[in-house]
Amino acid sequence: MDPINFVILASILFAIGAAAVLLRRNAIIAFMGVELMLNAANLALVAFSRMHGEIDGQIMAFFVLTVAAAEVVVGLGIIIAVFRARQTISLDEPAELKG
Amino acid sequence: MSFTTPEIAWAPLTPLLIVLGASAVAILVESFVRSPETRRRTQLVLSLVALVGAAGAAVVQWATLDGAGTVVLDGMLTVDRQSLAWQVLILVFGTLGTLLFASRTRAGEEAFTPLGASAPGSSDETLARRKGLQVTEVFPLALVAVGGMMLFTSVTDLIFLFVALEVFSLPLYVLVALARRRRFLSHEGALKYFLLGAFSSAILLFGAAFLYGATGSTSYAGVAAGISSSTGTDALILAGAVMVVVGLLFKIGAVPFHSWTPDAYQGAPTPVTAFMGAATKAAATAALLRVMYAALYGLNWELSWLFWVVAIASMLLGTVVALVQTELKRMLAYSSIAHAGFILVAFAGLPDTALSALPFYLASYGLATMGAFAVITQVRERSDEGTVLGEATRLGQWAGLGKRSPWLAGAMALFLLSFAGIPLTAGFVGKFVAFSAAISSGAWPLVLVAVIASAAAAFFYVRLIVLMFLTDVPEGQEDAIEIDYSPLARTVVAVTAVLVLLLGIVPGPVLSAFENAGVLLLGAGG
Amino acid sequence: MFPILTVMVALPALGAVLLWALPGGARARAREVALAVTAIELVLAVVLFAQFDMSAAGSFQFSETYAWIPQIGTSWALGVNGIGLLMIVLSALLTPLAILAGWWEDKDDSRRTHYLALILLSEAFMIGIFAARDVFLFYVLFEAMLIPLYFLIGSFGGAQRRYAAVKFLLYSLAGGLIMLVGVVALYFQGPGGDQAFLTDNLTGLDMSTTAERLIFLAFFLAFAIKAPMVPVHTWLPTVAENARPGTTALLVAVLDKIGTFGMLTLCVALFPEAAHWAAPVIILFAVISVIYGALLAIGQKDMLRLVAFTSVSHFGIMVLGIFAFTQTSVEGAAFYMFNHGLSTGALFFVVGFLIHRYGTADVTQYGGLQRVVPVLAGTFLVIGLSALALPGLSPFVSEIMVLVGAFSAAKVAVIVSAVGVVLAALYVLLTYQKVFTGPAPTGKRAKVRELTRRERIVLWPLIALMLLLGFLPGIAIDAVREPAHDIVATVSSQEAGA
Amino acid sequence: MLDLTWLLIAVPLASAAFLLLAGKRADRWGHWVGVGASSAAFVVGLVALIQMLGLDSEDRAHAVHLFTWIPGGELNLDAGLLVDPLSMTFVMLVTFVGTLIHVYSVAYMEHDASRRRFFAYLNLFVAAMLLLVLADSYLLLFVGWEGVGLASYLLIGFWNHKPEYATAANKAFVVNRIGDIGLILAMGLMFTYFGALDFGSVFAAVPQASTAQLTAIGLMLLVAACGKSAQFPLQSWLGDAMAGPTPVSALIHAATMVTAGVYLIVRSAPIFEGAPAAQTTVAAIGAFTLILGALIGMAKDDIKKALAASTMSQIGYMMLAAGLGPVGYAFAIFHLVTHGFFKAGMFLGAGSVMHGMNDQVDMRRFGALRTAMVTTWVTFGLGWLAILGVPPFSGFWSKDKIIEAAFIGDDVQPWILGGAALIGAGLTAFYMSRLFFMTFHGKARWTDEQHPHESPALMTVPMIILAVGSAFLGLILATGDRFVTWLEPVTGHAEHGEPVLPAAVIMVATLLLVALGAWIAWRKYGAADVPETAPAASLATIAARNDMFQDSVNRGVFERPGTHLTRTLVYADAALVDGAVDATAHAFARTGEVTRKTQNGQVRSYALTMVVGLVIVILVVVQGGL
Repeated sequence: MDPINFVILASILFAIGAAAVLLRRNAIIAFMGVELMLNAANLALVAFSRMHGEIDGQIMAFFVLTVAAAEVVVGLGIIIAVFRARQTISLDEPAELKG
Repeated sequence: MSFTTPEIAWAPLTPLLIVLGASAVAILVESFVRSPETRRRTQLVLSLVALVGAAGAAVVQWATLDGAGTVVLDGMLTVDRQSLAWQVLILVFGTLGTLLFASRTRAGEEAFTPLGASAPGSSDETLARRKGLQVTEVFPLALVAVGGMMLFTSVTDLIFLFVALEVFSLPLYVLVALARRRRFLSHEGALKYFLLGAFSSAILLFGAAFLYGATGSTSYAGVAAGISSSTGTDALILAGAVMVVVGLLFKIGAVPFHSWTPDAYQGAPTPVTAFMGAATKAAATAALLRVMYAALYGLNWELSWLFWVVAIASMLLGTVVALVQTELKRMLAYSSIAHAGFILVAFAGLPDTALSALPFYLASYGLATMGAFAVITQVRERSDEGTVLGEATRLGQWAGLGKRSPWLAGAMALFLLSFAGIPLTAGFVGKFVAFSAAISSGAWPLVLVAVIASAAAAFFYVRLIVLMFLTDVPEGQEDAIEIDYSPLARTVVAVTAVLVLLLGIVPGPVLSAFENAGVLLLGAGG
Repeated sequence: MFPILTVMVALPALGAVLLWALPGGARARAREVALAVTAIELVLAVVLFAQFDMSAAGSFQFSETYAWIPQIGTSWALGVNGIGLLMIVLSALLTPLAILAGWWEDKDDSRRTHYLALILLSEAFMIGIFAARDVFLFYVLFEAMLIPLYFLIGSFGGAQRRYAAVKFLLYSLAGGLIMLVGVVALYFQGPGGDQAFLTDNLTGLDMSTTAERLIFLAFFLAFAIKAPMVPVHTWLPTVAENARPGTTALLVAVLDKIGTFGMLTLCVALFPEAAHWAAPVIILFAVISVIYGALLAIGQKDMLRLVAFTSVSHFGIMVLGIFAFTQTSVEGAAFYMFNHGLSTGALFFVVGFLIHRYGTADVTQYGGLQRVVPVLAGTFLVIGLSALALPGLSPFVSEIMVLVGAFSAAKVAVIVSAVGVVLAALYVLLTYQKVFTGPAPTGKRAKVRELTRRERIVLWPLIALMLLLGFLPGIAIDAVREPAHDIVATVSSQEAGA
Repeated sequence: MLDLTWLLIAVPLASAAFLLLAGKRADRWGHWVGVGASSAAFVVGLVALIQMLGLDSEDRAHAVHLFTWIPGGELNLDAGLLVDPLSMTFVMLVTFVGTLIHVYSVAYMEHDASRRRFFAYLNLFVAAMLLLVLADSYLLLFVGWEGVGLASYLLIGFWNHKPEYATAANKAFVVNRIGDIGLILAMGLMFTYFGALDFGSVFAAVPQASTAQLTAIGLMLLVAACGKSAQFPLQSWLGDAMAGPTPVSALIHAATMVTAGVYLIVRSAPIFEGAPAAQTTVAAIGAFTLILGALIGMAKDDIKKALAASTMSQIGYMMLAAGLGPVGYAFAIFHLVTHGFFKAGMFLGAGSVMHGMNDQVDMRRFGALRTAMVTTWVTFGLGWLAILGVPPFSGFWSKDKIIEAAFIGDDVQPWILGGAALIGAGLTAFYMSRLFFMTFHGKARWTDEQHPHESPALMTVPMIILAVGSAFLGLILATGDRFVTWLEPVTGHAEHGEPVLPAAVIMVATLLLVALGAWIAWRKYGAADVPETAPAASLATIAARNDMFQDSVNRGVFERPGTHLTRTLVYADAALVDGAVDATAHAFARTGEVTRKTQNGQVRSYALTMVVGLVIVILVVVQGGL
């Protein structure tokens, strides 16, 4: 299978992730969209790594996974704090900061 | 497959290692020192020692730098005068920020909530406060952020760029959420900042992946080589480059990637706003500089219009929206968007001089920002019963501040004038060198827009000065404002004010230092 | 050599610091301190004038050059030619008078101290600007001066003073920042190096025509705003109406001269080709200013606004003289800069005294004062006559030099400007008529105080000086003849080359 | 003594300054200082005159260098005096008549609280007038020119507590300034063409100049002269100027200042010689004004305004003469001198009448005053005879010559100019006789409070002296063409052309017309009853009473449009120019208000902004790059 297909797939995944951020009101789902975008990048990295016939890209994917994990921790922490304060995780609700 | 131990030049990494090491120690302190008071003091001392020590180490590095600099970690990091200059700058902001973090002295008057995870007004929080709990995790968080930023200024590898970005961003997201007062706003700001930040990191990463795919390398040098060797222009390269640049523009706060700025600035605890406003912009500018000069220089022509458009949009939007703000922190946030535009003005055309102009610009901007927010921490509202509340950030509340506290108001005026670029302040010299850089690359129309924006921007800076000095305290509002007196915050105000003046009147030494820093090791162009 | 110019810049600045440093109790003496400082400054100015070598008035004298920010090519370079000398003398002369004129303005010691300190600071900046031999230094002082002025206007004065201050600042900044683009661009045209901004190093540059013209325009716009030319004049009436007469006197009499001074010493000297190129349009606007300013002056009820508009008209004459580029017209314009300072300064002072008595600047509130206060009336009339350039008073000599001198270069412009002569008579005499003639006032208004001794000390020396220079204008013309010659020569060499 | 002529200016000037600065303590005796200064000037002038008479006629032009005035690079001008027969004539006229009027004023202004100030202004006037005539350059002349304007302004508005007097003063100054534009532009032209402003250099350069250049200069000088000498179309101020105290009207607005225009034209003879068109215009203006003034004079009931109209008309004669070239210069000045005497005398007479009649000026309330004030009647009568041109009184000698000269020339010009001068003589006779008869003859039409009485000696003595001058000066100076010869070094020798009619015919015709005019006046105003209020009159009379509607014209053409223009501009400046600035500021603010709406607080829309921005950027970059 041509690795370029994986790149295309990665792009589609990236777009889906972005769409999730744009469309979903639920903070967790939106956040998952971001994670999907990161993983799309991972897929692209791995695919390119394969195309170039070296492992740099794959190593990088590990870095990204680690960082993404840290991001999840922080992100969920914030979302939980918001939930505790407001009893909701709708992204549209906290909109006092504007203008 | 043989395994070679990587050669690591440790010495050039000393400043970075000091900060990151200290942050590790700080986390241990956080875990093992029980008494809140002792813990706070230990953390503060540790942070300051680490930051000042790191700055000292960076200066030593600067002095003993071998030739143009050193490539460390197999090309992942480059330590040259440029990166050292930025590191020193970030360490200065870090030190000042740390002082501000620790500034609230009155018992229970700190800016941060003692229990970040608890709901505002919940019994947990009340209990925590009654127990005298004090938040101390801000210190390690700040140390990590500083370390990440320092890294950010020195990386020469796209993946490492992403890692560094996350290293300094994640603690900031948390810091933004920790305001003790106006928790809802704080949470909201943090959530927005986090979500958009993560979003932009993903974009940056995806762009990095594209560049890797197109050039087969993630190191800047490799990317640059790949760009110059690619015949024609590869869509993958262009898309990747744009995405990387956009990720960095997000951190700088340039239009249309600016939306987080006002909300995060306003929601965050003011000391965090100060630190974030000054340091993030500097770190992101440094990273953008290096990416553009070391990796994407070959795309100069293709990308320059992007800088033009984004610069103009940032200057205009930042200025016009700041004109109509009535919330002080928000106004400064929009002002920072306009300043992002000015930064990009120097960028357009990628002149050599930008490498020395921008550090100076960010130094002047950052110092004024730190100073201005430090002043804001000192102006507090008071309820009808006389209890001191949070910062008074509505513009109207600053009426007559010049009478209440001439020195504080004077310092604020100085910072505002520096923002506006009035001569004899650092901001003027900063604008001058930035505009010089732009004009040297022929971008004078951009400079013309910049000066028009500056003139319009002067209006809202001046409006605050009018309020402070030329307007009387409103009738019956004499007791509505409490001027805090915190030695640490005052120190920050004094130091930044003196530096803003010094850099405005005798900027020579600093200018020549940055001139030395204006050469990149491994620059692809220039 | 004794660095007299640096001392003259530093002295008022230190005076300002001293005033601010005065403890609360000593602030009652702030006026005396300020007056002493400015008096010493005036003495220094007189020394400067006496020591100045008139036979070499075209070259910079008392030059001092110290490195300041070599990294960006600027130095603390001071020096004066004849024109700068006159302007410095004017600044040093009017500042103590402004202090005297406002002697009783403030009841509150602390406020007064602030006011005086700001005045002193402004003086330091003015003298620095007139002595600057470095474009960057000039620019820095030019812009930084806005701050004390801003506070002078915004803190002390009439009801709308804040609005006026902001308007002033934004107007000036808009011009100044565009000039900044020109300053930076000029740097890249110049030789660079440690002294890249020294005017000597920037004179006679070989620039592309387009660059020269654009930079010229950037400079010119800033100066046109400062020396308010139509249509960028509207800040001046607002400021005049709302600021203190003393402040406005300094502002219009001295500070606005920076506009024409800059046109002469920077715009024309550094960009002769562009100046020559732009002259027709500039002259057009100058003439419009002459007539427009005069007509608007006639239409004003507020005396301060009126005087402001007369200045718009007069600045038009100066600009006409400068850009006609004849020896006589340039001499006249430079001399007019000095005379207009005396005349308008006195006019603002005397209007201020009237307002002090009546509490209003509305001319319709006055009437018949000549019967009550003949000395004030006479003094006002003489000052008013100086504004309409009556022969015998020095403004006449300069105005006629401009008109007669510019005639060969710009006939139509002079003919139209000459109409301003009639309009000047109207605005001066109508004002005099409204304030001083008619039935003597009755009741409370009949008890108006005659010109006091302090007020005479403010006004009469100015009148005496105008009379002296009206008959012996050579004292001042000697100083401007050579600079004017150099300027005309520079421009006409362009003409020959073109 | 010729070198000390600067004293002529310095003494009255110093006296003026002294009187102004001396303050109240000089109130009691200050006026004598003024009289003294004026007399001193007269003495200096007289000594200088005697000295000059001792010189050969070609040596009589004497230059006095005073000081370096303007040391410009190109405009180098010394302040200097030119003492020659022409200026000396004026010096004598000004100082002699001036001194008499000073003396007269001591009594006339006796009850005025500001008498000291009045004398200061009079001295100032004398100084400025002498500077005007003695100056050796156009620029210095201009100083005197404006100086007399200022003195005139101050004196017309001397009683400016009456608002209309203040307005009259302003009007005089402003109309004069319109004339000044002419002088300024003339100087501009001279400097452009000749590079100099002093008489010597300018006249030396004249032969090289083109006719067009000289015509331009000449016309500009004429504009100046029209302003100062109240010639059409700048005549409107003179009538109003009668608001000043009567001695002022006598000195400034009859004898001296208003004739400065004539002086300017005669002084600039070399320029006009090269500019025939300008010269003709001068003559035409003079002719027109002399008729205009006469017509106005016929309808005025205010004694001072009638005299003012007469002055205008008489200066018209002088202008006419000056416009005839060398033939007329001497006669212009001659008439100027005699007119100075008889008109000043009549004004003083009018002042004396007003003095005796509680400041009444309406001639319809006079009548039969000859019995009440004999001296005034006699002196005024001599002036009347002089202005009518009855031989052998002064006016005959000067005016008759002008009429004769006006008939010299080619084509229709002599017929028009001469005809105008001739008709003017008749009209003059009518209106002056009307004035004389209405005032001194007929029935008394006084009101009950008026008790006419003769004025004190301080007033009558000057009147007598002037009357003597009115009677005999013309005869003395005309004998043997004395005056013409005296002026010849300045005006040049004129070859007498032949008039188109024989001189005798002209003279007889003139005298007949004069007699006719006087006779009609006697029938209507001497023998018949004069109604105490002006009767309804024809349109022409109404026009004349209203100064030919000159004020209405000025108001309609200049004042109203000017006021409207000013108001419009004031509005436009606020609404448009300043409004544009404010509008810019508002536009910024409104843009801000609109733009801030994009920051709607919704994090998802922020992300959308980013994505849209990113997509657009990628598309453009990739499209542009490919």
